[in-house]
Amino acid sequence: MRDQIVDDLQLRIPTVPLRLISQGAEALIFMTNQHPYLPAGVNPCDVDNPGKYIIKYRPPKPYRHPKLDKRITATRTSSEAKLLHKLYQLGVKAPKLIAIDAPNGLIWMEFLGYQLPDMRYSSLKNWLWLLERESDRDHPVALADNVKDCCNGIGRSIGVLHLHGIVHGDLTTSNIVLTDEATLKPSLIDFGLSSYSGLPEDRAVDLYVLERALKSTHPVYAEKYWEWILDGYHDVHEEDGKRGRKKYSETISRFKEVRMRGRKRTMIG
Amino acid sequence: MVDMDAFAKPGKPYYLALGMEGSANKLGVGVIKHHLGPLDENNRAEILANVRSTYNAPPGQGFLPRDTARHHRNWVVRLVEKALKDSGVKVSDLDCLCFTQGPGMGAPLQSVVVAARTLSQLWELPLVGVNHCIGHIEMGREITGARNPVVLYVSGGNTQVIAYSRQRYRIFGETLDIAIGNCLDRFARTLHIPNDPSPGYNIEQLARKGKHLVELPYTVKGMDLSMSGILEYVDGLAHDLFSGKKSKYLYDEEDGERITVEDLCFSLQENLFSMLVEITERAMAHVDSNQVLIVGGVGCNERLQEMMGIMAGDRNGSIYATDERFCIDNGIMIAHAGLLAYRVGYGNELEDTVCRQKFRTDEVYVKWRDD
Amino acid sequence: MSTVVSTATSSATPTPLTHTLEFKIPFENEKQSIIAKNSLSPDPLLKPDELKVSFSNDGNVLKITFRGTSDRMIRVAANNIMDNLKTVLECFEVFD
Amino acid sequence: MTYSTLTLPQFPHYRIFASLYKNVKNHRQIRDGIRSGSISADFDFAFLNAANVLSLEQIYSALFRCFVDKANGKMKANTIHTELISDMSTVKNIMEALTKFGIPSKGDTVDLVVLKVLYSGDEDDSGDGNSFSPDALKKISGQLDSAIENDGAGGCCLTDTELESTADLHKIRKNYKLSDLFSEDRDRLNRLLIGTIQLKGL
Repeated sequence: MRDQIVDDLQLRIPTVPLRLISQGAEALIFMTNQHPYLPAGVNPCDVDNPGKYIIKYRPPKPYRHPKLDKRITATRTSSEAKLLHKLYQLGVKAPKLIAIDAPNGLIWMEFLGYQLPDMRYSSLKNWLWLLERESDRDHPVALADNVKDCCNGIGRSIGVLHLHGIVHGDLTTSNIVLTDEATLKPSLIDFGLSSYSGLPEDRAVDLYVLERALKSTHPVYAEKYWEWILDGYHDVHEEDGKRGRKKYSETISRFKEVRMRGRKRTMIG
Repeated sequence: MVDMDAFAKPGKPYYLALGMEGSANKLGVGVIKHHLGPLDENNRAEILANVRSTYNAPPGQGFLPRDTARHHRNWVVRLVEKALKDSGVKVSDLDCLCFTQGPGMGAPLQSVVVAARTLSQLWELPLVGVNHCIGHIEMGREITGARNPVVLYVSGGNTQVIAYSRQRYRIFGETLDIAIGNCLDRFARTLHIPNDPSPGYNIEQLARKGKHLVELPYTVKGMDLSMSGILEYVDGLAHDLFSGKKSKYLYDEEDGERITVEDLCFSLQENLFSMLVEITERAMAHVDSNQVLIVGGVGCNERLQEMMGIMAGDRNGSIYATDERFCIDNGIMIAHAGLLAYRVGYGNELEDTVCRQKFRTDEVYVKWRDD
Repeated sequence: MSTVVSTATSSATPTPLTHTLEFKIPFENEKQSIIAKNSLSPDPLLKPDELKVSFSNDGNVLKITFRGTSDRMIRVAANNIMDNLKTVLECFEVFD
Repeated sequence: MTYSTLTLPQFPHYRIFASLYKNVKNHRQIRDGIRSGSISADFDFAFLNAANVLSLEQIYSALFRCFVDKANGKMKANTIHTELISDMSTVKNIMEALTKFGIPSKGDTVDLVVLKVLYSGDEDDSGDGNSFSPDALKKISGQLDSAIENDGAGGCCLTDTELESTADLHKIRKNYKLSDLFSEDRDRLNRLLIGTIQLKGL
């Protein structure tokens, strides 16, 4: 069936070479070297990796009524695209929007990331795993300053999102990528479950989900990583002044509550 | 491997358990038989009796705890008698007596546990308190042969997406407000359609005749969902329809025909079930499973089964569902899950048999599975 | 079955559980009386500060004492026990 | 060369004639002619006020949007050229889009980007005979050169360098309603415009 979906999409955009890189419940993620509207030789401005683009495709769901299906696909696709643009406006590092075909559930965006020394993709997960393999008691490279800075940066990104009333909805170490080998600047990706929310509960759950993901995916150093992420999260709220400080304390006290409840989504990550 | 026979009676090649269920408006009693050794396709549980009595409130009303408890008290002893007779089992041959400890409505739960306590002392049998949701899940697995499915549990009081991991049935998604069955029941009340055989069944029949899809709110939040806003909205549409309003939204935007009650039932089902299938699929992707098991009263709905089947098919997987004997609350599932627990050493002292209205699925340590 | 209702009137008594009700329920034998006690007694009360119920066996007689802040409190609890008692008796009738 | 042809990888059957006419003097006449319908029917182009155009990428982005909407049956205007002008704009109302992003009414001289959508040979589903061929391009270019008065300079090739000289950042800020988001950084500004164009009406 998955092949059928890929074939259908390929038929819709026959001139675009597609490479499937992941499949979730709702969308398929493809990589392509073909920009949707710029001919070869014309590079888009201000993207990290010209010549590499991501296509996110929400295929039709045949189980639901076609009318409902169209409505859901179009609204989800356009709200995700809008969010990507909003993040660009806000200066939050995230994949830049290139194009959208809402009725057909397609978003083109910038590809972020690079290849790690072990040939894997530079998701935070893969990078930390690599460092954790190389760590030993005398040289815990997974706890080096560059990891600390990176975690701070992640915390700051999440903080900026929250300060602007946006929750990511699915924070895991796979949904955070390093965008640059030299600076290790992190970026959040996959905003498919993101939403606007002013509720401390939603922000707290956002944090909680990431903490769980860290603990299950990186059990040895999770505590340190999490401490550094929270530091960055705290700093960016602090810099926002009184409003930020208030928001921070609301979120954190709710976060502690959510942690106590600790009953849900225990397998995330 | 879990030793499923550490507590077997010497020389007896099988187990027998009687189960009693009364957490909502159905009272059920069942008798089940397990043979020694782990259950598998060559060693299936045997259903020896499965009897039920349903309390139906008058049209336009929901069942109240007090009335339901009275119904259960009136019938519980007679139903136990009937189940024993059907099964041909002698009381002295039973190994344990299982009862629903929760979750559910307090008064009905308590009305049944009193009978269970008395009988366990009379017959000198150990009591096993069973989580109602676990009962559904284990019975569903046994009947369908699904090994490790993502479970959608949909009933009058519950809406949960559950998957097994490390000795617990964990809740991945659930309703943030009302349960799906409750939502359908309450809409049936708005429409004043009969509660017999069940409000949900009657909505399903009406929905088959609907042809216009009316736009309703669609409220999925990750793996959770919310239904109270949808109910409020569709209730409002129904009231406007009955009061003869001529507003534009009461006419189909394509053919201009007036919306009917059937259309509302159809639209409500399509909308709610799409949400359920969506969160189930998300959980399946999350735990990397391609089996889905639907349990609970709403699981009988054929449209829901059909939609879930299409989704599972698209994931190269399969759907497992049971018929009304098992998806609607029953005593046999309590007997079955209770017996599994009994076989690995679970049992409740009398003072430990208090019912718990909010007994969560993930509180139970599932000792009888080792995967 | 015999019932004794007494209402304390002394305002000097510090206990707020001013109302009491006592059931004495005779069964066919002591075993039944004990079973009934064990079946009825585990369930906790909604407002333990305002109502206390105690069970005791004396031969084939089960004694249930209610002490509460009002006769209404006692009535609700007593009704509930009576309802459950019917189930217990029916079990004896059919299966003992 | 006085014009270029644009192609979009995903829509290979379209060829777009593109040219930039600077210092146009008779823009009012052309505008009025189109509005009153007194100009011949085959004078069918998308005229854009070059002041609002920052880059080729912006134009490509609007073309993509236009072709996607056409393929989905979601075009709002009657002709593809009007749709294209509307897709360059931020406004819903088509008349308003034409006023702000089409041929301006003010100014002694204006710079105009001229686009015409052609169809490669056998894919011509327009029914209006706008098939692509080298001859057709020459004919179109000649048609424009004779209709547009700019001291005989004619059209020039549409490039980012040329557009840099004709773009008016103040107009862009105003017409794209950027206010606080506005940036002097052309790359950033460009992405803001592209996002706006892609998300218009969603």
